Amino acid sequence: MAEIAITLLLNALSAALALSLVALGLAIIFGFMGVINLAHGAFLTVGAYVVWMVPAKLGLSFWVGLVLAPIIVGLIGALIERFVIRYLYDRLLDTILATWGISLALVELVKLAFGTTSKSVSNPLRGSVDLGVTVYPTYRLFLIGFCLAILVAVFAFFKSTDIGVRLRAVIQDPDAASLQGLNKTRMYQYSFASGAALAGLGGAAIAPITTVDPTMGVTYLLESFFAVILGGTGALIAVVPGSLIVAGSTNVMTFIISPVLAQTIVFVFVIVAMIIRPQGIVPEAWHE
Amino acid sequence: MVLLELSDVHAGYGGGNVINGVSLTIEEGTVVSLLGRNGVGKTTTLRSIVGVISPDRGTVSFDSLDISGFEPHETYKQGISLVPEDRGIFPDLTVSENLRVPLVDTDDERSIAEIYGYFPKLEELQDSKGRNLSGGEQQMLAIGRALRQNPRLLLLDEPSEGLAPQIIEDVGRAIETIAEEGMTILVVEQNTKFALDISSHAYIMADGQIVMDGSTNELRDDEERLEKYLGVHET
Amino acid sequence: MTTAETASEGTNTAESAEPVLLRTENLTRQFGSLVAVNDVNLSIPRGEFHSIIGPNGAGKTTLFNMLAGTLPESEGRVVFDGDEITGLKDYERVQRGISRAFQTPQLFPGLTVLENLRLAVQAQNQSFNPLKKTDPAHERRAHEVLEQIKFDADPGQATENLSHGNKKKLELLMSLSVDPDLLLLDEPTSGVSHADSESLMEFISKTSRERTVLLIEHNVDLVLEYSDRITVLNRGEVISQGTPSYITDDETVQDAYMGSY
Amino acid sequence: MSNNNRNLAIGPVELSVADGSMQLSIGRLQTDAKKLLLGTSLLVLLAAPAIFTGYFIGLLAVAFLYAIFAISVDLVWGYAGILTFGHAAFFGLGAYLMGVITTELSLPSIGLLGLLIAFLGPALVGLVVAGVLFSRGISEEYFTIITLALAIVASQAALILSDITGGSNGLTGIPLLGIEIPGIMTYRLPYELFYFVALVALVGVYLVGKRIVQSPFGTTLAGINENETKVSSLGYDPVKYKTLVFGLSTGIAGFAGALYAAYSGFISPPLLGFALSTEVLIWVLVGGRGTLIGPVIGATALYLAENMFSGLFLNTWVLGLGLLLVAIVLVFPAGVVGVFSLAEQKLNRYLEET
Repeated sequence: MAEIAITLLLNALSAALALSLVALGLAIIFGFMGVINLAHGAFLTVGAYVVWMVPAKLGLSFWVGLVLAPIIVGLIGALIERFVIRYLYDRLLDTILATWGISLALVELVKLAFGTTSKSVSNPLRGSVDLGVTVYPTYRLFLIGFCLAILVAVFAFFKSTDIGVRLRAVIQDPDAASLQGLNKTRMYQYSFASGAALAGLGGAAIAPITTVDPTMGVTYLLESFFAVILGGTGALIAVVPGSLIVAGSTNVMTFIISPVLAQTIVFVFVIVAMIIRPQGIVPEAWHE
Repeated sequence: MVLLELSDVHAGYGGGNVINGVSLTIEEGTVVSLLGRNGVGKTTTLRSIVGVISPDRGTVSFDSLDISGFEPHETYKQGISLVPEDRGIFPDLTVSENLRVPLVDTDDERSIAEIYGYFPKLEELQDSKGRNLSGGEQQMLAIGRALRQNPRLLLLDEPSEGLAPQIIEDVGRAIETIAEEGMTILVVEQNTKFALDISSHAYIMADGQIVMDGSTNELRDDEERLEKYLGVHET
Repeated sequence: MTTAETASEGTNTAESAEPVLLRTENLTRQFGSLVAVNDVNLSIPRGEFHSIIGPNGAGKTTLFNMLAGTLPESEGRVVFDGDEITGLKDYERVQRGISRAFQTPQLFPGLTVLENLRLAVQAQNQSFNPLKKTDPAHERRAHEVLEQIKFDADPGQATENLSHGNKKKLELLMSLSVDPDLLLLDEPTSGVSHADSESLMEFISKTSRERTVLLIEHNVDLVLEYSDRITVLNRGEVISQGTPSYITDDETVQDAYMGSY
Repeated sequence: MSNNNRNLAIGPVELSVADGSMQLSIGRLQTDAKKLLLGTSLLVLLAAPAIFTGYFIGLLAVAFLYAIFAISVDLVWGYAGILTFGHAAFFGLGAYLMGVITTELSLPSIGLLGLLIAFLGPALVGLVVAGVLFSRGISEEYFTIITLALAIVASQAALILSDITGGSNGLTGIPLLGIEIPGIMTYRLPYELFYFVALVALVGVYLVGKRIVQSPFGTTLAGINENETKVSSLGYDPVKYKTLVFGLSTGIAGFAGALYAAYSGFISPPLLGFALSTEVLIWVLVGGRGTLIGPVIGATALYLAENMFSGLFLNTWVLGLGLLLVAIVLVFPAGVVGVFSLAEQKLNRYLEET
């Protein structure tokens, strides 16, 4: 019993932390630039395909792919910001439409290039680790540690580096920030690119434990939105509790009921939570 | 040497012009004030200097460089710092984080420790969030932050606004200290007494134009005209 | 408290003659640690032309936002026409007879001048029947409203291309079209040419015979010329209140405007 | 009156000469030409079954139903400024209501009742959803995301509730419309004639839509779209207006869905989902939102093109659609109708100058 419970909890934790990465990217783009990025799911998909392609087509190691995925997706993000998003600031609903158009196009490009069938990314860390109470797959343990490390690094970056502090300043008041010599346009481009890169990294990291197909992004897109909204957009750290609830509860419920039903219940729950507490579940004291 | 020169600047927001042909010059190393009642175009003048809005007509030149049409971050790089009327404090950043925001050139910056030297109160408050500061503390932080890049020209928009008399005195002393070190300052004020005390030359605006200017000593004696443009007595 | 004393000295004119239309009790608004409006008590009799002046950042617009219901009161009460309206939404207050004109004209840029006015006129007879035809009486009323004032633009044109002066006029007319008892006007002449300012104030003064007017205005000369009574705000607090002649002689007002320490 | 005044009218074009200056009136040309164009198209559409193949007419009939759906989206998005990413949930709900009712109760007239319920049901759901969300002050972008979730939840619910919906197999054997007056007459609509029903429904919904947007209610919606704060400061409660138009719109979407169910005879969960929800946005955007004719043109043209060309291009169709969406948002937010009206302005200016 304890064995099952621990396994279940670890599964939920790894899913939640992976979602946190993806949702953090979304929150950066939304919080910094007020852009609702519906291409986020497609960014994740591209990241997953990079990590599939690097071993399968180029014969290089998975780890090279894990490094390349955020770089490639980040570059795609920078280009999209430069040629599309830049012209749509202050047109919130139009960014929703444009990023959706980009998403359709990216997903179709993936289909054209690699077909619609699902790909499997071979597990780079086979085997399991005996944790005493339970035996748990090595890669999933790696995933937990990896996501935690990235999250800590990102938050430390915002807390401690000058660039991080400046980025937070741009979020809070872009006009006041430009009076401090900060180039809003460039900051926005970096933010969009790094938000995209996080989605790409998330997609690459989960690729070995999920099926990689062109439409895999949709669920993650919605789940990350819910994580962001549930946590609240006042603080980036809020994506962590948001993701824990969204991905964690879906994961635990799947043990008892069908995945589709579990997901539906969580979606409905989040919508109700949004109605009751639109500012998010995180208290204002967390805002940074 | 003339550091800043506005010639015949027209600017406004969406159609209507707020200022119509403002011309003024500021000599390096002086403190100049720009006075006038609410809504005569003082803030708009400052905004068109730093590039928050770009002039529809006329030129702004800084150290002989035409900077009309520059973006705020570009005029900042030229060495112009504006402390806006609303102070522009980042509410969820701490005092020390607020001081880390400005882009500084390492050769020429003033360290955060130096800023604390001007405003010891800020050091005590360094871990408080911007939103929790009082008006006076916010004003000190805003001025301190603007000093970080050691600007060649400091623009202050109503530094005394909404502050209690005791605090106004503190802010005034700080401005005088900075001025004594040789910084060029343009201060926009409604509080005439305050402004005349800290500056050596003043311009007075009405209806989007400069209507008179002179040394502050001359102006102090011209009570009749001061009343006309600045006072609340019926004319 | 000195402010209370100075406030009472100048108030002896209209107070007793007409019943009070708007009363605020200890009205306060805080933003974080900033107290934008602090403990403001107003008592505006029906039919008064009352102005609020004060330096930038004195809290005038914040006070208006609370009276109009676009900003919730942090503390205190608002009583209008005998009923407490504290906490009511903006549209509920309009329905009770408080209307406001914004400092920056808030128009419907894609709609024509007449459509803008018709929307204001129709607000009096709202219909949720999506198939109802436009009432020609409303069209006529919109035309009539426009004729009250010198308006030098084609009423059939979209408002986005209007001059600033015409936008300000339209903003004022729209706030009047909902037939309010109390009109809150936030700097109706800001950015308007000198000649137009005079005629606008003349017009406002005329309407104030039927309606109570509460005006924020930075042009002190105009305020002194037209107001029955004036309230002076500084740093969110009432520092003086009374007739124009009382205000001009009040030292504290001079200090607030010109500075002293 | 001077003797120099002369009017010359050739058809709708009017040339007036007054005191030496000449004016070419083209105002009437515009409206007359537009009416002429609409009238001609309607005639062509009425005669279409005699001209085109049955396959094409079938496609056209479905295109008309999607055009109704597009009008419903345009009412909320184009006119009231509420972007919905989940309108297919209501189209699909109407389709499923129709499907379930007509397959459970096999009365000839049941389809008509089905149409009514397929309007009322989604309208009610729309009213509740919008009412709750708007009165809680949910921001516009959150509303959009919730509608997106709604579409996904709806299509998943259709999968889960397989007892009623047939799960992933969907519902089959939904009958076409019919009327029965017991003992007197029974009439079942022949398959070929459904085209006319769809056409009449489209024209009807279009006219109702026109009436709505021209009503005082519609003007208020336009006001909300442009400046909600101001509408509120004039004494209107925007929540009520937005809720009502959303309910109307979801009702119309459901009605279109019900006709679709009756015509195709088969419905399945994707009908409620995300793909159709976003496709309809592209139709509306391409045609021109905030005009009623734009979405009709956009839906019809793109649906026909998709069915005729997507076989040739396969995946590139959606790729093109995605890029088109980006391009329109960036370059031409007013859509095809906007291009026409721009061309019209240019033409007018040209005529005025010559």
